Amino acid sequence: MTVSFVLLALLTLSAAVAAMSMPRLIHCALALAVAFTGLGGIFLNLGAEFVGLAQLLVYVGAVAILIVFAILLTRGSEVSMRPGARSAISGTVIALAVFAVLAHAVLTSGVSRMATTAVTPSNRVQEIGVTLLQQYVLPLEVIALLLTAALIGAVILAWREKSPAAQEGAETR
Amino acid sequence: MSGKSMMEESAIGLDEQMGATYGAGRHTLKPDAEHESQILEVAIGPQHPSTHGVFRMDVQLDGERVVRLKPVFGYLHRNHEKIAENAAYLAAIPYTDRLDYLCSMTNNWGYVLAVEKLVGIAVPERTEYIRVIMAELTRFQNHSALVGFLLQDMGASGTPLMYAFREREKILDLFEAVSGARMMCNYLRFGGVRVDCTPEWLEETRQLVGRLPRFVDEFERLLRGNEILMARTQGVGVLPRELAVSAGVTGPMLRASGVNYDIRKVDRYGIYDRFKFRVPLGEHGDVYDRYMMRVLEMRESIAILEQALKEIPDGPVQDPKTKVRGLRPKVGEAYGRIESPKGELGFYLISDGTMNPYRYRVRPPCLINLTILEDMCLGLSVADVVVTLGSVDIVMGEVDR
Amino acid sequence: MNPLSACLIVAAFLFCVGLAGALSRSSAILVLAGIELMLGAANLNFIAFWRYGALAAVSPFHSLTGIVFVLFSIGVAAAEAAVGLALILAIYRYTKSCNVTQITELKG
Amino acid sequence: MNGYFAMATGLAERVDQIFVTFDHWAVTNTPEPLRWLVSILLIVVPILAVFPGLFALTTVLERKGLGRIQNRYGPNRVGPYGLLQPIADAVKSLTKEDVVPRTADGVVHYLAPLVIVSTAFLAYAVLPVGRNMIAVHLDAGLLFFFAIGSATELAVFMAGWSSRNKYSLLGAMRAIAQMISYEVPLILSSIAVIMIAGTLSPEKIVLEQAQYTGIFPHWYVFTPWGFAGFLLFMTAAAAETNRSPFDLPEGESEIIAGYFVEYSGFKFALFFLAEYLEIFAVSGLGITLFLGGWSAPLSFLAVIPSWIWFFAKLLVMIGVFIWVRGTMPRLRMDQLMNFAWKFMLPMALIDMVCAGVWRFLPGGALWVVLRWLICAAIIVVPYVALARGLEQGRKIEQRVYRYAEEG
Repeated sequence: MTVSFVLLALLTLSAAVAAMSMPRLIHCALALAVAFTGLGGIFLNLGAEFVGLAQLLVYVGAVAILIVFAILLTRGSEVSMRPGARSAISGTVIALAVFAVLAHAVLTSGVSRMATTAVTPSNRVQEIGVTLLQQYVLPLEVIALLLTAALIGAVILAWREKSPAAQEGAETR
Repeated sequence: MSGKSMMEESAIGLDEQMGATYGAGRHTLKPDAEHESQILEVAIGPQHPSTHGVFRMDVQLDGERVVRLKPVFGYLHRNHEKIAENAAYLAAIPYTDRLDYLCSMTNNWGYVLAVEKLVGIAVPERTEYIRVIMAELTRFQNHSALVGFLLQDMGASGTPLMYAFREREKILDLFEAVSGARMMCNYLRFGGVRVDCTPEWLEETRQLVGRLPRFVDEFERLLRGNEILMARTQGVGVLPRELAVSAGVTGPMLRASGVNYDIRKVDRYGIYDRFKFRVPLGEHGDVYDRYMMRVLEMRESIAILEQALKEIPDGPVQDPKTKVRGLRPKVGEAYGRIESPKGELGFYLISDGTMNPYRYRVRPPCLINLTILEDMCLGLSVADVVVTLGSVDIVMGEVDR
Repeated sequence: MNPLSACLIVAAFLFCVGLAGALSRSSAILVLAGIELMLGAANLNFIAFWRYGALAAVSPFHSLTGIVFVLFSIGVAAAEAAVGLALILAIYRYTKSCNVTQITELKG
Repeated sequence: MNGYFAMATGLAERVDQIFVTFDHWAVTNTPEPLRWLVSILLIVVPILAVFPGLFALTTVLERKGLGRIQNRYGPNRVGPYGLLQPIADAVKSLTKEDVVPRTADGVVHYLAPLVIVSTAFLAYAVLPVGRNMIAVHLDAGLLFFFAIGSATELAVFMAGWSSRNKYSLLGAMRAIAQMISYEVPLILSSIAVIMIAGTLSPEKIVLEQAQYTGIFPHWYVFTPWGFAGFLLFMTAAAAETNRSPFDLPEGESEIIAGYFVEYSGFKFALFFLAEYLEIFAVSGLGITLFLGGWSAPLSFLAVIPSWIWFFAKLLVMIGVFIWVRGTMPRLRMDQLMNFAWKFMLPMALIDMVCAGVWRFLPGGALWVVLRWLICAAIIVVPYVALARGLEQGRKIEQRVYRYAEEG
């Protein structure tokens, strides 16, 4: 456990807390982007270079932007969180309980006494590619199919049915 | 204020101001009711790089699509008409310079023509030629500047504008040489012009006019086949023929919509019936047609200039018996109009027999061409609105007066 | 506490933050964001076990399983975010709200 | 004679590696506890010095170049030929008042320029500017580049949203839509290179290209897929960096300055700096991927140091960008999007297919020409078909005008 890991973990966790608790949605989205960046940093810190960069590319470059866009497109629906709301309190309590259970499990299980390897296992990009395309080629294809389906599904869902006025506007172009 | 009432208000306000009714072809674009909350109101201007002065468009956008556009002007209003009603007839000429400050020569001519009609002054032959030369030079430099500005509005980072200004500068140099001022020329007088042109000036003008076709060719080579230019302008900001006529649009804008109406041909004022020139007509009435009208008219201007410079006779430029100062026209009224580079520029004068006009009224082509802006822009994107506005060719000095 | 359990604790906390957000916030977008955080926490677990776990030392054949799983998980999360946000947009268009407490009807 | 030649190449080699040698010398001659600091400084300081310096030079070059294109002089008052203009500009932007709108979101408004500049600088970490001259040896260097680049979008959004200005919000929306759309062809066109080179490391990609057949180099741009990929990449790069004719997010004639309209003084300068840094970085990547990076265009020209070649190529690219800016009007948003999704994306995919075919066709003596022709056909046929198809729906033409009849 290095200093850099602690710093990154603190950054990630505080950004995550901020993302879930700030009153303005846009601030939440930006904090979420920071949390994702921190998570990518942790991956890099643990030696998983490719995954960390993929995390940055996908989460910061795509998911965070998508969320920001969604917030902008649903403007006017911004509901500020009332701190005393019942759901907020009960949600936090439940989450804390879950955390207590998880932490207890982690600290009492054999994992925390297990000897860990100091060297990072080899994970060259080429090896990842070969593994993906040989051992895991079926899951890869399934993921590709899923992403395509998601793309088409998202487009169909977000399709705005054109009103006659909008069509007229499109024709005057 | 709900959007609908605001739009109606603006339309009524304009109607009253113009005294024009234009019901035909008017189409309104309502925002989809379900997206009302997403409408973004943006004030384009008065401080905006491409509103050609202090002009404001209150635009309501759905995304980038314009659903409502309200032109707001008056920032440059300076009481031109009232001042002229309180000044002697002669003293109003410098004020006309400031109307469309790119085209002071034609402004002068419009006013001078109205006064000449009112009083009944004859104009010497040589003066008529000089006026035609000045007017066509003015038209050329106005159109070339407009094309430059239009491309600038399209985001061409100044290159076409600088090309246009290079030629415009030379014409302004000529104006300076003959009148002492580059833009506020104050050159025409009732029944004549202020000073005669020297033979050297005429020779210089001949040389310049000889070079102008090459400039137009170069300009066209630079732009005409440009795919982005065509994609940005064709089918954009269409002005239907009927709407153009009923709204009183004049000038190259009207002709781009396919209406054959050029006051030089209709009225044959001055000596325009002596020259051979053609009137280009557009078909689609979109921005591209308006742009090409200007380019083609530049060529026709060159043709007129060549003829006028060849035929210009010697002689006096002013009948010495004509009274210029202390003019007291008989009671009556007159309307003088010319084809200014932007359209029909008219001056309406009522004389009550005193030193200054009882009523002095300008019919500004820019303002009237601007009134149909919303009709052209609905459903377009912001980028197209800017280009459409650019193609109208406005000068705020004339819009606001 | 060894590095592995430190990672696991961090991941557990991250998961719970996401859980708390998903349970307590009323904006559907933030619920989705909370779920994304929970997925991220799971990914952190995978990476931690890949890095410190027993498999890495034992069998080089399996050494990339954790990484590959995370890659798949990121792909799934991206798909989930896209579809989820499109759903939210569609619902917003219909109900004018993203508030999960107000979306009580299934009828569309 | 041979001795001289050997000496000359040895000298060239030494000049080529002068910075690497210096770096090595400096690190080894520092006491152990400070070594990490020195080695980091030796990475960070040159990047922080060279590229902003290039930015200063480029601002003058751009204004001078545009001036020449437009029949005017450009800056010529400060220093000889106006070369000191950037210093005057820097002083001006540093001393200008920093105006923050009252309704702006202070923290986000403040952070946006910092984020955008720091991400722009980070991208240089994986750019090989010369032989052995790369800041960070990353196996997944290209992925790093694109991952860092994607953070720019967020910064742009921050700037646009936090200003609370309608123009900047419009600009930010335009910018994000445009950047996301053009990131796809940008990445896809570089995937062709990754497929051929078999690596994500920019260093190795350059090394692959720094070989010569006779005197001619193995640059990827000299292959059909590489040529198409290069054009696609640079077009997408122009759009990514908001350069003309894709400068819609800041199109000053429409939305004034787009997302940074509410920035002034030094923050504005930072946006300006970031924009140019991105241009350099993405041009540098284009050079690395397709134009052989730091390798010399002809084998005997390798006596000139590799870093000179890199920067010479970079300057040429900048010159092309300036030239395009002086020539082209701006596209409209829907045209821009159509171009990205209907033309660039299919072409990038076809380019990938072509690269795959190229990879698996045999490379025998006869095959060299045949392979070239087959791959060229794979690119050209769909290109013509696509262009025809896109042409069909549009009514864009050069028009012939009629004149009114006399009468």
